[in-house]
Amino acid sequence: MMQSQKEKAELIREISGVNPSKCMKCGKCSASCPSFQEMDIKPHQFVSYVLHEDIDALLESKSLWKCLSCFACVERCPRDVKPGKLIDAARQMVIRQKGADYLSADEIPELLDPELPQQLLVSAFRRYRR
Amino acid sequence: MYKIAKENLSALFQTIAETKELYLPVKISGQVNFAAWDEEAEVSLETLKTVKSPKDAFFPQSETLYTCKKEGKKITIDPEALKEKEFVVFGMKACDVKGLEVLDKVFLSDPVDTYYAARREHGIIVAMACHEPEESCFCKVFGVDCAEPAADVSVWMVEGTLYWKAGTEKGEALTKSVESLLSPVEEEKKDGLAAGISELEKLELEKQKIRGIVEQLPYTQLSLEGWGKEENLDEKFNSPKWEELYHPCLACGTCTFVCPTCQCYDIKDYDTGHGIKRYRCWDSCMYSDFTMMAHGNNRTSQMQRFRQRFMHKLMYFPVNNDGMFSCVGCGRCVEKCPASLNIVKVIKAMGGDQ
Amino acid sequence: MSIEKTNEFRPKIVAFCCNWCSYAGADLAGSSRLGYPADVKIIRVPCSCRVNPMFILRAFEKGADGVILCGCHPGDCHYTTGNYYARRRMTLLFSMLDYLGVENGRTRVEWVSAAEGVKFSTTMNEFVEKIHSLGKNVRLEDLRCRN
Amino acid sequence: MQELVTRAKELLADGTVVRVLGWKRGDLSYNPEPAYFNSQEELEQFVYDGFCGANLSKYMIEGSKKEGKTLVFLKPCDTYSFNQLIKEHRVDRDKAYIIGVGCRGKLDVEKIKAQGIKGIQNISGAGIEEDTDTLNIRTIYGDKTCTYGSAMLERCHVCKGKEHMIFDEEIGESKDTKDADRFAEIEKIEAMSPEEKFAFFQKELSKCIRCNACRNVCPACSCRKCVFDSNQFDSAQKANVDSFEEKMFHIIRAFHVAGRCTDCGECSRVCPQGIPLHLFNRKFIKDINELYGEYQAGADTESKGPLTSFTFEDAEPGIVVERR
Amino acid sequence: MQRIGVFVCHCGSNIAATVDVKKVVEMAALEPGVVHAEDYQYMCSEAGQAKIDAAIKEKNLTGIVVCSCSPRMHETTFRNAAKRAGLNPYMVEIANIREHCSWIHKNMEEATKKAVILARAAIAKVSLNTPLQQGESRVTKRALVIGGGIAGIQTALDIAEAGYEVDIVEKTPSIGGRMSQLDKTFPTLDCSACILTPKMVEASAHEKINIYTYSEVEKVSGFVGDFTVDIRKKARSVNMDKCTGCGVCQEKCPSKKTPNEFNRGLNTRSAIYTPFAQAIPNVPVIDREHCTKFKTGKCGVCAKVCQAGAIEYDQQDEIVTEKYGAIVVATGFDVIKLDQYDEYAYSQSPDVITSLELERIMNAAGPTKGHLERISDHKAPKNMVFIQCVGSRCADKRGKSYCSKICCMYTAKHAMLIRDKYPDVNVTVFYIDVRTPGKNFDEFYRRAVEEYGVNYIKGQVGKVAPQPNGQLLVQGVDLIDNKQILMEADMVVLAAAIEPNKDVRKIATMLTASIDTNNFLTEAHPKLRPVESPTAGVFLSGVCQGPKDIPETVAQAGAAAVKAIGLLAKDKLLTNPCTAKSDELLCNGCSTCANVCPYGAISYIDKEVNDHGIRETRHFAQVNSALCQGCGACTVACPSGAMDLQGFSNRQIIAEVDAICR
Repeated sequence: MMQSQKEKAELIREISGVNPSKCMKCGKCSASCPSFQEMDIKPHQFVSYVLHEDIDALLESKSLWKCLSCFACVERCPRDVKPGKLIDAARQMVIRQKGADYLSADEIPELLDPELPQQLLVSAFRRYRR
Repeated sequence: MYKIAKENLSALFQTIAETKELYLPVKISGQVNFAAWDEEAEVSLETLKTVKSPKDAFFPQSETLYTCKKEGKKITIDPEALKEKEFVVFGMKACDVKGLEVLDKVFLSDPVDTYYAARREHGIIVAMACHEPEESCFCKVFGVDCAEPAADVSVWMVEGTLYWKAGTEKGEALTKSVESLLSPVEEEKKDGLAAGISELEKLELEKQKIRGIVEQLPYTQLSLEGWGKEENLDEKFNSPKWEELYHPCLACGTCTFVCPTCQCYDIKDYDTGHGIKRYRCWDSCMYSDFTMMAHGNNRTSQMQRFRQRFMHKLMYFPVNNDGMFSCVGCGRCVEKCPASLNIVKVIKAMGGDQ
Repeated sequence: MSIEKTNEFRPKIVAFCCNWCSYAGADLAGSSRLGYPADVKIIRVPCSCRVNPMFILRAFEKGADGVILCGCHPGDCHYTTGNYYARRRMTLLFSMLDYLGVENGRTRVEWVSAAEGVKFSTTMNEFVEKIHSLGKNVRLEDLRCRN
Repeated sequence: MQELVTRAKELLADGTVVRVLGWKRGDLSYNPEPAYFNSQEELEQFVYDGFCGANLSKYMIEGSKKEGKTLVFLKPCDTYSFNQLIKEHRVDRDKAYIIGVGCRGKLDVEKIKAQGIKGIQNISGAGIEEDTDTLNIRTIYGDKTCTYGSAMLERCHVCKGKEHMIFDEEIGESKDTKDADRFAEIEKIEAMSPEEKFAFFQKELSKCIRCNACRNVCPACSCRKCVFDSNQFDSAQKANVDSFEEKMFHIIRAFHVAGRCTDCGECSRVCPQGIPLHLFNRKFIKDINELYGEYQAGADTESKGPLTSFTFEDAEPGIVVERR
Repeated sequence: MQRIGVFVCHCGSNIAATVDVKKVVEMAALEPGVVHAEDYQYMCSEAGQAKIDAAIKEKNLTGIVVCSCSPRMHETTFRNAAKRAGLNPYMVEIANIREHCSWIHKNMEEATKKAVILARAAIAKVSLNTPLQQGESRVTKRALVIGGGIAGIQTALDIAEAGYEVDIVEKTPSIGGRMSQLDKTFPTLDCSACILTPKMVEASAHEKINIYTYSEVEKVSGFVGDFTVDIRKKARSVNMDKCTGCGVCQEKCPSKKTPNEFNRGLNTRSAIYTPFAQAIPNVPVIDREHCTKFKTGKCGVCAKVCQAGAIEYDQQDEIVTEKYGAIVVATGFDVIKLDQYDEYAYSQSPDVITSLELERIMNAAGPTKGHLERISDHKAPKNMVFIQCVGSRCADKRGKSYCSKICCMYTAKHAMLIRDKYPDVNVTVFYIDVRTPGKNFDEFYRRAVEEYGVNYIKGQVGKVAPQPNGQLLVQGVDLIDNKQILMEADMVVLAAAIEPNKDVRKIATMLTASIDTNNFLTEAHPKLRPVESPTAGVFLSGVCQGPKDIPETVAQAGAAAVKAIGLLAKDKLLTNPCTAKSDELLCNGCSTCANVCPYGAISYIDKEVNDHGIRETRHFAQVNSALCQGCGACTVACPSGAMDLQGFSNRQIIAEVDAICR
């Protein structure tokens, strides 16, 4: 089912539990990010993309697969925005899209590729086991 | 003597209700109390003791006495109309009927309480025998025979049949008005082939059975020795036992409000916005503002209030009313006191005094 | 008076207004000629926290069809904290009334500042309309007070 | 139970306490009464069994005024009330020596009678040490049995736990009796339509005889003079004159104890008309928990009650409608 | 029974055009207790007031109702009129039939009917009014200022200049506060000490000012106009009268290992010390915790070298009890602890410092004699990085939710000073926003950028990593270039958030003054009464109320002084008689009311009462009418109805409700 950008933004907020309007645009997330150089959309931009409901661009971004899920940005964010969780949620959305939402655990191995961060697998399992 | 099958009782009630108000034990939200009958009412004649006694029917918990109305600066007073319509209280027990005798002493002696008198005049009592007395009953102590309730009409319920016997003119009249539903009991006929006894004999057996049970009840042997006699009044009043007994009392009014003989009331005004309704309502000697006067209260401690209740029932009332106690042994207070206090414990504790 | 004789339902509405904000807001509505139905009668209290739940029940007892409490906006209380207490008290009271099956909508709390004459007037218009839609209060009245 | 008596005698003997507040054996098998014991001999009348439902903490308001220390026996749920009374300066902690007693649920004779059991002569199985789930009841009309659980007070089915919140020493074992959700009844009513709710409460409250037992037994209702007895609000106070008066009384009664009610259940226990009064108090407790965070009155003696505190972000009263 | 007079005002046509005034008079006359009713064109006019006067006297009225405009307009007018006629002014009630009736309704019949009801409500209320007297309480003409920083000094000076005695209580050995630690001040760059020291001297020399240094407020009782305060004068171990301030003792003291608080622990001091050279009083104290004499009993060098014989090891703490009419809180601030900010390596590297530490480093009297150098190796830095908003504007528990307000400006100041004095040092500032509202503030910041070449980068630092070579690797972001930045720095300066002094909580409790979740003292009204505490007689000066820079602090200090002077200038305080009152026979002392009172006006006493013949000692609430402001929060909190509000009593409000619903 096609979702509007607005719905996707809603979904990403829901999955991540992040309220992007809490961001004060200090950039500490990007300042902390070890994968910053390899990202096309930077961590602080993630927050702003969700805020502005530009989700498709986010989902197509290669940053999703560059984030190490180290959560330095989550730890250090002074506003408790948790950009890392947004990235995590965006990845979930991509995976769900591919597998038509809520794929089962045994479908995951074939989706694996060497670039995929391990953290993603862990969180994917956590989610799909429910 | 008449009879009617249990299953026809609702027709009986219907017939009575066509011309008269009918009050009888009705179950509402799990509790049985006397209430006006209607077709939906869940009548519960099996209930031995309603929570409140049926004294409400004659002496309601609250009743308006008169209404003052104000127009401009003028005030008019309209007394509340006295009861004019006949009503039937069905299913009162012997102790409850005895309770009315106590109330009569208070309200019908000079000056007569016209509101009460009107209700007594128009009220027809159908009293029922207690077929399964319980451990809290002690009516026999006060000379009540629960197997033989004396009222306008007395009824017994034996093996699915209600036996009906009118005892007064009012009772005869009521019987007449429902005669079509009743069938006469034939005294000679030995209906039960196996038993080989007449229905009247069967009824007598039932009464004996009841009296047998009463003998087994734990409170039946209670002694009233020393109570009700003027010469013991000071001694009882001054007994140190009161100080020990009253402690658990919460000063709630449960005992007085379920009691068939408590007759104290308060008179209050209610501002309706258009005038004043002056009403009276039951009061309780357990309350700290009972008989409160401008200077305060002459009974300042709960012990004194507690003592008042029992001294009244067991001393002052009988002393002033030819030995008639104002307790009938219904046992409602025994069952309902939140602190498990009751008149029996008082009688027992103070019994050893003399 | 002839109004009483018409059959149209005219609700009785009591509005408790705090002296510092809402009463002044009502004054402003008046001086700005912002009308609302005459069914609303205002009682001045020093602060919304002065309003005892018993006052509200009393109003219903005596025949009110709606009761509204207006106070300073949270954070603006003249006494700094009064409206916070009022807020909790009223929330719990309203919830209890709802639980007892009293139509919710018969009671309302609105924060109206001294500058919000418009809000006062709109609020009262809305509230009267709501009470009209609910009709006469029968679940919380004292029958003795009926005419 | 004998252990309690022995310990009470010891404490009397060594002068730790000058009197004991406990329960005295009744004249029927199910009607023990709260009582003071001033000597070791009087303690022979002491009883502690399933019918000792009375919460003794409120008696300590008077107890605190007496000379010397009073030994008071408190069940786990009673200790919440005691704490709350300390918080409100109604009892003197130093005047009380508290023995926390075990509890395996308290019994309600009305519940036994409701099962059609009449003419009770003796009940066995109600003792605190008896480890049986069955009550054997001898009646005039034959021997009967019922399960312990079926005769238990409502409050014991939703027990807050068998831990004493305050005590000097603890004696006796407890048994967990919780087998129902504390708020299930409330939720059931909340889910009704306004008409159903109104009809339900109208019916229940129509039974009220304004005896004030619920108020007088309540440890939180410790006012010297209840507002309903004062002339400020001219309430009918003791007259059941109009259905409004009952509603007013019960709403305000619950409101006055909101945030202070420990949910001890005494109000429901004592109501002669069997009105489930806890439904009012518990509604407030549920609302407070949901809106202002979990709060258990009487869990301690210091915390500020929910109606004497606030947060800037508290819900607006409109939430009542929004939540529906 | 009251004898009530009703006066209905036409207000020209303002009321009379939509309300049938005559009808209102006619209907009001029928109400119980009403013995007089009349109408007039303008009730508030002299002629109108004369009518009221005449009626009160002729008809012996005990209460009056004026049906007119809003009580907010003319309640005082009519109260005064009543007073002149010999009637208690609180026996007056106003029915607002203009703003709440004639002006908003068009239909005359409806408006008239409503006016009648409003009149009835007022009549019902006034029937229950009781004469109230304004209370009086005396004012002690002396003020206490808690805290001896610039805020406290300024407040004290202003109060003293107005001719009132002032005591300053300062916890540390000298007055001066935070400002004495600063090097230069923005935006003028004048030397902090140069402008502060004269003020300190002035305060200490002022005949009306008495300074308690090394002292703390121990206990406060009483209320506005009449506070009683216990002040603990901590044992200084040095006789203030004998000491000449020569400083020999400090030189000779063998115990010199104590971290120097004044220099933020960047160097050490002796156990006997004055915090800084310009300290007032210039009398050292012995820090007993670190003094060898006190620790081991051996030493006593200071006593030996003191020519004046001022050293007194056996001095004891002393409690001074004083009475005050007003109390000003000026407890100031501190910077927050940074141990939670691991990412900035504050605890790991001595070269990561706070801005306040930089102040000391830059100061000629500081640990480096004003020479900019690294603490670790005393080398001059080449690259310096400033990080803004460390702990400010922070949603998590490590920091503070608010903006500390002064950091943007002092960082610009630091950057500018460094670039000025050491042009070869590169200065980079990582900022989130630069906030410069203030006179000449933005110009100042722009100068730092444009004239002094300070490199401002919009973005935050994620990590500061100390390198083996002693350098600090700073990883930040430039949000404008969308680039991550890695740079080496010699020193990193953190603009740490400021927070109220820790002791404020204790002091607020003593004063029953309220504080917010951040421990700032709450003002009586955020806009209109910003320097008063809700507790009467307590005023707020400086950062204890919220973040401020020096000029704002001084301005507020003056404002607080004026408020205090306004109070002290009165001989007696007239108190609002519409206060809460507890019925001692009903109160059970449960303390619920005290828990909701915002003014600390309720206390409890044990007193013998006679309750209808029962005599016993009871514990019950008492309202201090000088403190109570009459909000009524307590009246509703009180379950037994023991607490009632005079002028708005339960029965009065209920009477109004009844009259309206009738």
